[in-house]
Amino acid sequence: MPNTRIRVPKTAKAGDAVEIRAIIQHPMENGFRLDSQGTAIPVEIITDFTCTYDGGEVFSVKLEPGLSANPYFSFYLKATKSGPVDFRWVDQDGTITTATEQLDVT
Amino acid sequence: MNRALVAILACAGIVATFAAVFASDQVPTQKPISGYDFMTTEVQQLQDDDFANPGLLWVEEGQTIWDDTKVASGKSCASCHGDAATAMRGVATRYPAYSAEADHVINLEQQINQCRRERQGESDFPYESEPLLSITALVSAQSKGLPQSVAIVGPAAESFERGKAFFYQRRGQLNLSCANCHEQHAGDHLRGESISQGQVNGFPIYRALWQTMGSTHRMFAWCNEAVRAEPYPAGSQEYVDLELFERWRGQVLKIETPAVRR
Amino acid sequence: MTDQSDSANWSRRGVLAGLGAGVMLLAMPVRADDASVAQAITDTFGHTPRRDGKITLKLPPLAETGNTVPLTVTVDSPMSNTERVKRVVVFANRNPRPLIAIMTFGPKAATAEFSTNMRLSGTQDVIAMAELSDGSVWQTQVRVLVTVGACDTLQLRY
Amino acid sequence: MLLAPGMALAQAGIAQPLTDVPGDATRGKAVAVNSDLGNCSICHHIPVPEIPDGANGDIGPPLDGVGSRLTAAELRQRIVNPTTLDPNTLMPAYFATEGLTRVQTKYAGKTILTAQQVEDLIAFLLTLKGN
Repeated sequence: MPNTRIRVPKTAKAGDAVEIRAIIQHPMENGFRLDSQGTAIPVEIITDFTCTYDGGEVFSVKLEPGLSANPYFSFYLKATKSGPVDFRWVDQDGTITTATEQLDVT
Repeated sequence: MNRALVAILACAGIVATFAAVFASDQVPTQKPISGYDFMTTEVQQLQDDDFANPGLLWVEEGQTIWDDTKVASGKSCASCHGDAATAMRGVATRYPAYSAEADHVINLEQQINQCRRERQGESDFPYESEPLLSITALVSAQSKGLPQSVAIVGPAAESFERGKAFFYQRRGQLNLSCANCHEQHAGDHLRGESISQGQVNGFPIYRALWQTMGSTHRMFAWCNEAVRAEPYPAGSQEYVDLELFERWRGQVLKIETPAVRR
Repeated sequence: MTDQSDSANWSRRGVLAGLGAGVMLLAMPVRADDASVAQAITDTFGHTPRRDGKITLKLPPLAETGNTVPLTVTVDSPMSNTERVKRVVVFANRNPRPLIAIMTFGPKAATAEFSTNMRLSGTQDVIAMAELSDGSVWQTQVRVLVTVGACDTLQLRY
Repeated sequence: MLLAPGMALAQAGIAQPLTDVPGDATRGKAVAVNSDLGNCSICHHIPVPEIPDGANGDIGPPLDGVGSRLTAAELRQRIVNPTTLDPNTLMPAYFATEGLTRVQTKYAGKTILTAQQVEDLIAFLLTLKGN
């Protein structure tokens, strides 16, 4: 499973806009690079990223090869109640990578 | 230094002492400046971001390797060394260094592989492989903020002199030495791109051009090919010698691993 | 050498203010000036009329390699239950594949803002379009100068 | 005097063209700009719209007006092998193969430019007039 890093604050006040950050180790091979034999390396990318919390979606992305290697996103979640913030990445080969972090809302 | 004087001193039987003094009296020809200072603001910010710096993914992978007991000896790096954060603090500042076991100067990657062979009963991680980059990044990152301080005297002196000669040797179809660009023209521009001093205090680096981590030796090979010179293999003694000279040349610069470069 | 100390905070407004200083990033009228980006936009938004505004695009004025270009998009929206940004789509008009990514803001999003890193194959316009909950589509674009690296002919091999 | 041969050469340059076909300035411009060929803009400013300001190097002197400063013979010498003028110059020899160290195999024994490319480049540089 690829390495991921996520950042969710430990605590937040209800109603706060909370910054969320996520990164996954992935080459996002764009199909335009050549190997040492001069052959194009096929496209190999993460296609989907989703962040969910408190029964709903926060932010999701349909990724294309135009995003950089090791795709990174930051965005803002609206804190409503304590619970897990869940992250999910889908590789084009179907591999699913997940991560989760607890957010305590006071 | 007067060659005749060297000969006389050698005849007097104090050559070893003299060599040590001679080497340690050397000073870099210019004030060292980190590659960081030649980068655009965006690149600097990516390096400084303790979350988004992509090199940290390799550092974290390195931590997994550090703790991995699934090796022939059953002993992880941590089994002998303990916590990397304390045990490895300052270690990267001293490499490349003379190894009595190898009887020549080796770099950090080679020291790690030596440990792997002798303590873990495993074969080497191949040069430039993800695990070697990761564990090297982890160990180097523990010295972040500490100045490079390699020894160039005693048994390392010959390696240092070879590395220095390499740095000043013109090579390739374009007939350029490292020094031609990185010493004589640091701060000037090749096309739109500023030329750095070619300092190595941030390696392994996350290089935007490569879109991944790379070692000093990958960078040396890349530069050699840029001047259309036949590169040496990663891990070759030529590049270890050059790395030693480079680390000494940037002696006061602080380790930045994992640095981000364009 | 251009002073890039403010580049990370470069906004459309900053760009316009900076023009007199000879900065190499230009805000220009939106124009889908080539067939593939026009097609990509139509594929995503159909023929919904698009209006300029509401979006702030932060990009560096100059990127030394196009491989990691930081991008922040902010859409002016209260993000209330009734007035929201549904999605933001980013294009680069000269990339071989102009569609960069489609971002969707769910009910738990606090603001219509995100940051990521994108690839640019050369100097070109980055276009962001936002579709709001009322169905309207807004757009903004900025030009980014991508300098060619000194030894770029090695790029494929390495 | 040691410098005499070099100085004489500096004054004379290389008068004899390298080919029978006269240089073509249009092709020469491509040689100057293309990074796989002359790649002149890596070190020099070239006043052509293809290279925006800030995208050229500043290691060597600007080539603006070089066609008014130097003759074809002088340009030819500087392109063929500038070390005949200044042994310490950083500028590569574009039409010489001697005295090089550890040239990459695929370039070994080859010149950076062909004789015709050198002539084309000279024709282009001579169009850069002015002060």
